[in-house]
Amino acid sequence: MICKVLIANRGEIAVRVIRSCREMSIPAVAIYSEADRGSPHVLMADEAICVGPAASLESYLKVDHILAAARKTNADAIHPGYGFLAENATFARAVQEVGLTWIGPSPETLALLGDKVSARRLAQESGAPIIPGGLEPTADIEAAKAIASEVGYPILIKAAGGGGGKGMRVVTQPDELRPAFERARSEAESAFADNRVYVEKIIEQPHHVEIQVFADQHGQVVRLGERECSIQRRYQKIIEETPSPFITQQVREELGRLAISIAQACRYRGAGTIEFLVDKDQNYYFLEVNTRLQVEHPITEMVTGFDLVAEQIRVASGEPLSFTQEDIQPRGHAIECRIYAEDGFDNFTPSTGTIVELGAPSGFGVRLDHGIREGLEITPYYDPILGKLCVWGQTRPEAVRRMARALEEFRVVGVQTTVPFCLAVMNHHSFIRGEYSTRYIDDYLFELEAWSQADTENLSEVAALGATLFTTAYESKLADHSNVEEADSNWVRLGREQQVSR
Amino acid sequence: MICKVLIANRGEIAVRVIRSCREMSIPAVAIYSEADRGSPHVLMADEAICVGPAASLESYLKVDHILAAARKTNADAIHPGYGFLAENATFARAVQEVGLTWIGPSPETLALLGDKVSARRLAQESGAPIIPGGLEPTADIEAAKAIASEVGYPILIKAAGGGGGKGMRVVTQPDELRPAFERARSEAESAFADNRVYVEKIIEQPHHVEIQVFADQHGQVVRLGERECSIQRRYQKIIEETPSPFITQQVREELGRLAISIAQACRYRGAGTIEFLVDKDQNYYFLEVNTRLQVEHPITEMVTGFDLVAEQIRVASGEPLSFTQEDIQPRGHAIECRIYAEDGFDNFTPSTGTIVELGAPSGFGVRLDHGIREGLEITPYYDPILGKLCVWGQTRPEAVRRMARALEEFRVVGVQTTVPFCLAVMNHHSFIRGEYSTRYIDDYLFELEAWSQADTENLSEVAALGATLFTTAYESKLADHSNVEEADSNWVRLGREQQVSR
Amino acid sequence: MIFKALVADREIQLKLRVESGKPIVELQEYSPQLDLVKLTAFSYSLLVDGQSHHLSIQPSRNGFKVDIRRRTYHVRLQDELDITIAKLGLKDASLNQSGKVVAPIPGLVTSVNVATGDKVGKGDHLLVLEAMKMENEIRAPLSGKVTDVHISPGDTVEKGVELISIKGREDLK
Amino acid sequence: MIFKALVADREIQLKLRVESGKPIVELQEYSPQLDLVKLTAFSYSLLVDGQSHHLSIQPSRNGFKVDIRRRTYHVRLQDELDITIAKLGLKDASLNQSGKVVAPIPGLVTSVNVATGDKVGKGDHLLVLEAMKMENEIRAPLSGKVTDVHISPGDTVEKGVELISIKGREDLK
Repeated sequence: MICKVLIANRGEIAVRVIRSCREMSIPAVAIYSEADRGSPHVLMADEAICVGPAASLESYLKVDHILAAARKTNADAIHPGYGFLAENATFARAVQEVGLTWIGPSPETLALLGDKVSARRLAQESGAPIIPGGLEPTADIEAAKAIASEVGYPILIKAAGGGGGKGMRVVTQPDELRPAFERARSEAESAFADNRVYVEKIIEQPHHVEIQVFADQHGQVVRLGERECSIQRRYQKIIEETPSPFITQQVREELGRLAISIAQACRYRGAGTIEFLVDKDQNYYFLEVNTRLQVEHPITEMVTGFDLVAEQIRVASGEPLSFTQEDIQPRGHAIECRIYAEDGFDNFTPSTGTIVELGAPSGFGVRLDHGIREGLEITPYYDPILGKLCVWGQTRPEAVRRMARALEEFRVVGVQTTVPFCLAVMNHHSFIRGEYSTRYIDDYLFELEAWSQADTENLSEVAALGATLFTTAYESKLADHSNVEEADSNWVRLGREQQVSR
Repeated sequence: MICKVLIANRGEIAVRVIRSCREMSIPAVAIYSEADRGSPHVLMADEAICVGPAASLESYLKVDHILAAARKTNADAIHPGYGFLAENATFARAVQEVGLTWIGPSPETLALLGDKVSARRLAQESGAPIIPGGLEPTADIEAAKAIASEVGYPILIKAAGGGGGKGMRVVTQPDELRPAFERARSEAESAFADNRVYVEKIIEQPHHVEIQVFADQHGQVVRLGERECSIQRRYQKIIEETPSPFITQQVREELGRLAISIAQACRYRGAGTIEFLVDKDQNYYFLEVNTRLQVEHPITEMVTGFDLVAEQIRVASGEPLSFTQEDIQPRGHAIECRIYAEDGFDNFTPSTGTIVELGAPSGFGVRLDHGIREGLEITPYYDPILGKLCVWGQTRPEAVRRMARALEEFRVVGVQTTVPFCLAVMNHHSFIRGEYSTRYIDDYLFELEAWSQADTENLSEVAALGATLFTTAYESKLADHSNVEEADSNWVRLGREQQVSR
Repeated sequence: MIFKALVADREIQLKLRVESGKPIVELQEYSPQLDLVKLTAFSYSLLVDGQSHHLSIQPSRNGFKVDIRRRTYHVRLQDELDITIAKLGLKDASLNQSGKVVAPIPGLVTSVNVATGDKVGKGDHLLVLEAMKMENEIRAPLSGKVTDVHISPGDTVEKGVELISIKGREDLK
Repeated sequence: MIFKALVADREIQLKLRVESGKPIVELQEYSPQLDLVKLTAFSYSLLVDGQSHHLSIQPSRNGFKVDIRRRTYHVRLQDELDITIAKLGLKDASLNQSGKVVAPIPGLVTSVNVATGDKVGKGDHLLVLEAMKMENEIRAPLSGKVTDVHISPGDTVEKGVELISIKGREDLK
C-alpha cells in the first residue's frame, strides 16, 4: 500500500491530487518553485519542499531535485499530475529505479504511446482507423505524391516532429503539392531539426472526442464514457462536455470498444485517454493516447461518480479496479470551462498580475478545482490555467444554464480570465444547440464578443456612478461593511500603545 | 409563468434561491435589513430592497414592508425560504390576496399542518402511527392517568403550547404522575399561557427520520427518499445524511408510502417534509410536517439530481412535476454539516464577530451553500447558521472521508464555528459505523472534544513558533506573498501624487 | 458640481450635489437612488434604484479601474475646470507642437521657472497660471531652447496670449 | 534572546537568534527549519521542517491570536526581562494590594509623577524605574492617597526597596 505521495506538479492539479490523498488518509507532499512558495498547493499539502527557482527547467522539471524531495520526506510514490514530467518515460523509469511507486502507466507504455508512429501503428493493429496518409511521415516528394493521390485532395502537410501549426500546409490541387511540400519540409527542419512530414487527408469540421479508460495491473480494462473537447483555441481545449452532443450512440459504442482494445494491446495501466477525430459524417480516426490524467477528468467523475485520482492511487498500489464496466452508468450531463489567465477577447493573450479579489461560485451541481487565492501573483512562468469550473445537470440544457449561472457568480479581479469568453459561449445559440466543431472559435468569436459587449452602455454608466460615489466617499463618509483591519495596522497600533504604556 | 421572484429571507437560503432563479432566467429580488446591507444575498440578487432595521420583527417579519418591496420591484411571486414567514398561513394568504404567487403550500394546508392536533389527526387517519398518548393534549389529571396506564410507563409529559424543554417531565412510576403533572401544567401555563400537556409514551434512543415529498397542482405526489437527522443539539439538527444508515429497507418503504398518503390527504402542493421518530426496534411514529423547503434539502438534491428549488418555482407556476416516481433513483450517499457560528465545544454558544478570513472547501463531491464573505460581521440578530457543507460519495465511507477532508479545508477566522465539532464527528467511531440516535451528542461530546484536542501539544508549539517569527518579521523582513495594497492606500498615495504634480 | 465621466469611449455627463450628507448624482436629467458601501479592500456594493451591482474599484493613475460583471472599465472623471477648458477649445493648447506657449485660460501668472536662453525638455514646467482657484502648471510643448519670456510673476493674462516662445530642436539644426 | 511562549496552558522555551538576516529559533535543544511568509492581511504560511501550516496571526492586547487547523490559540511571548522578573519572584510586586509600592528590580528612578497628598487611582502611573535598558512604568496597586514618596529622580534603588506609600480608600474611611 502507498503510504505517502509526492505530487510532482503545481497549481490546480496538485490541489486536486492532495484532496484525494487526504480522503484516503495518505499524507501528501507538495513540491514548489521559489515563485510558488505562497501557492495553495503548498498551503494545503502536509509537507512542502522547494525544488528550485521559478523556471520550470530548474524546478518542476528537475528530476534529481524531485527525487531528493521524495527521499527527504520518505514519500513512497509519485503522482505526476498532467504536463511537466507526466508522460516522460525517463522520469517514470528513474522513479521506479529508486524504488518508488510511479502513479501512471509503465515507462514502456509511456515510450510506446509517446511516439506518434508506434502509437498509430498500435491503434491500427487494434482496429482503429487512422487519418488516411497519417501512418508514417516522409521526407520524399514521390512518396508524398503517392499518398496524396491515394487519400485524395485536399490534403494536409504536417511536420512529424512537432505541432503548433509550424510546417503545416493545406494543398487543394496536385500542382500545388511540390512547392508546399518543399516549404513545409524546410520549416519543419528548422523548427524541429526533423524534415519529415505527414501527408494526411483533411478532416472537415472535425470534432475532438476522447474516451476515458482505466486499467488495473490484473488485466481488467474499463471505459468511462467519452468527452467532447472540440472547443479549442490554439489547438488547446477550453470547454469540454460529456456526453458528446454530437456523436451517435453507435459511434459512442464503437469508439469505446476501440479504446478498450488499444488499452489492452499495450497492457495499459491506470488512467488513460484515447483521442479521436470525428468528421461531420461521423467518420472517426484515432489521434493519440494521453498517458495520464486529463485536465478535463472532473466531468467524467461527475457523471460516473468515481474518483479517478483515488482510483489511480489504488491501481498503482496493485489493487484491482474498484468498479466493473457494469458499475459505470453515466448519469446526467457535465461541462467543464477552463479558467485561464487569458483575455478571451484579445486573442487569448496571457494575463499576469495579482489576484486582488476572488469570488468562487458554488451551489448545487457546481465544482471548482483551482490553485489560486486572493493575493496570489500570477507569474508568466507556467501554464496560464488558474482552475476549472465544472457543472453537472440532469440534462444538457440544465447544465448549460448552471454553467452560465456559475460563471456569472465567478469574480476574479486583478488578471483577465476566460470567464467572460466562456459565459458568452454558454449564451450562444450554436453551443446551446450543441452544434459545434473545432472550428467553433474561428467561426463565432465575433458573435461571442458582440454578446459580451451588449450591455456596455448600461454597465459603463454604472461604472461611472461607482467611480463618482467612490470619489465623494472620501469627502462625505462611505458606509464600511468591510470590518477588517490589517494585521499590520493592528500591529502598528499595538506597538504605539505599548510604547505609551511602558 | 413566474417572471420575477422576491425572496422573503436572508443568508444562505436566499443565496440558494437566487441561484435557481438565475438558472431559470428569472430575476431575483432580495430584501434586507439595515444590518444586512453588505450580505452576499444582497450582492447576488438582481435587485435589493431594504425592509427595515436589524430586528427581524421590524424587517424580515414585516409583512407590509415585504409586500411593498414586491410591488415596487414588480415581483410576481414570493419565495419564503425556511424560517421567518415560511410556514405562516396569514402571510401566505396576504401574498395571494395582493395577486402574487406564493411559492409554497396553500394557506389552508399551512394552517392545517401548523396545528399539532389537526396534523396528528390527519396523519393517523392516513394510517401513520402517532406516539401513543400524543393525539390530544389534556389539562385533566384523570385523563392523564388513563393515558399513562394505557401507553405504559415510563411516560413523557410535554407542554402542548410550545417546545424547548419547558413543561417537560419524565415519569417512570404511577405514583410520580400527579406531582409531575401538576408541575408541568403550571410551567406550561406560565410559559405558553396554555396549561394543556401531552402525556406520551417515551421513545427510547429515538432516530429522527424524515421523508421528502413533492406534489404539483395536478394531483401528482412523489417522494424523494429519506434523511436521517438524529445528530441534534438543543433539539436542532446539525448533521444530516441520506440514506439513513439505520432504518431497514422495509421501514424506508413504509415511511415513504405513509408520507405520500399524508401529502395526498391534505392535497399538498410543492416541497414538504414528513418527520418521523423511529425507535431502536424500528417502530416509527409520525411527528410533524414541515410545510416548506428544509435546511437539509441539498443532500436529497445530491443523491437524486433534482433541483428542488427550481421544482418549487415550476410547481408554483402551475406546471406539472418534471419527474415521476420512477425517475427518482437515489444514487450514492450524501451528508450535510451545518456550519453555525457557535462553539461546539462550549455548549454551542453563539459567536459573533467579523469574518476576517474565509477559505471555502471545494473539489469533487463537495457543495457549499453559504451566505457569508470576508469582512462580513456576524450579528446577533438572526439564526446563527452561516452555511451548509454537503458532500456526496459513492458509498457512505467515501462520503464520511470526503466530509472530513472538506471540513479540514474549511477556514473561517473571526468567529467560532461548528466546523471543529463536525470534523470530530466524522472521525468518531460511532458515527463512522453509522450507529447513533438523537442521544449522540449527550453520549459522546466528551470523546469528541478529546479527539479535537488530541494534537494540542504539537499545534500549540507551531502557534508559538508562528507568533515568534511574526514578531521577528518586523525586525528582519518577512517574505510577502500577499501582493495586495488597499484601495484606500492607493487612493491616498494617488492623492499625494496629484497634489505634487498640479 | 458637474463631472464628465469618460468610460468605454463614451462621455457621460453627471451632476453631483450633496444633500444632508448624502451624495446625489444626476444623470441626464434623472437622479437614480444610489447607495454605495464598501465590502473589502477593493470591493463595493452599489445599488442603483435597487439594481444590485458588485463592483471592484481601484484608483489608477488616470482615473479608476472599475470591474463590473466580469468586465473592466477605465473611468476618467473630468471636473468643471477640465470641462470648461475643453469647451473653450483650448484644452492642451499649451501642449501643441508649435513653439508658442499661449495661456489656455485667463489668469494670473504666479511663478516663472525659465529664462531666455534656457534649454527645456518636452513636458518641463515653465510657469504657473492661477485660474479658477486652481494653480495650473504650464509645460513645454516640445524640447528646445527658450527664445523669449513674455510675462513675469504677477502679470494677469487673457486667454490665448503668448507666454513663452521656444525654438524646437528640429528648428535648431 | 530567550523567549518563553505561554500557550494553551503550556510554557514553551524558545531561543531566538538571527543568522545572516534569517531568524533561527531553537526549541528544546532543537532548531527546526522555519519559513514564514505572509499571504494576506492576516494569513500566513509556516513551514516547520517542511510541515506545512496555514496560520492566521492577529496581534491582540495580550499577545497573539493564532488560528491553526480550526483551533484558536492565544500566545503570549515573554522576553528575557519578564522571565528574569518572574525568576526573582517579584513579578507584579508593584501591583499587590498593599499600600507599599516596592522596586520589583534594581534600577534607576528616572521620573516621579506623584507627590505626598496626591489622590491616585488604581493603575495610575507613579514613577519610572529604568532597569535592564528598559523604562518600567510603576503603577498604583490600589486607589487611595499618596502618604509618602521615598525616592526622587536620579536615585538608584535595590530590589524590594519601598518607593511610595499609598493609603487605600478602604483605609481612609
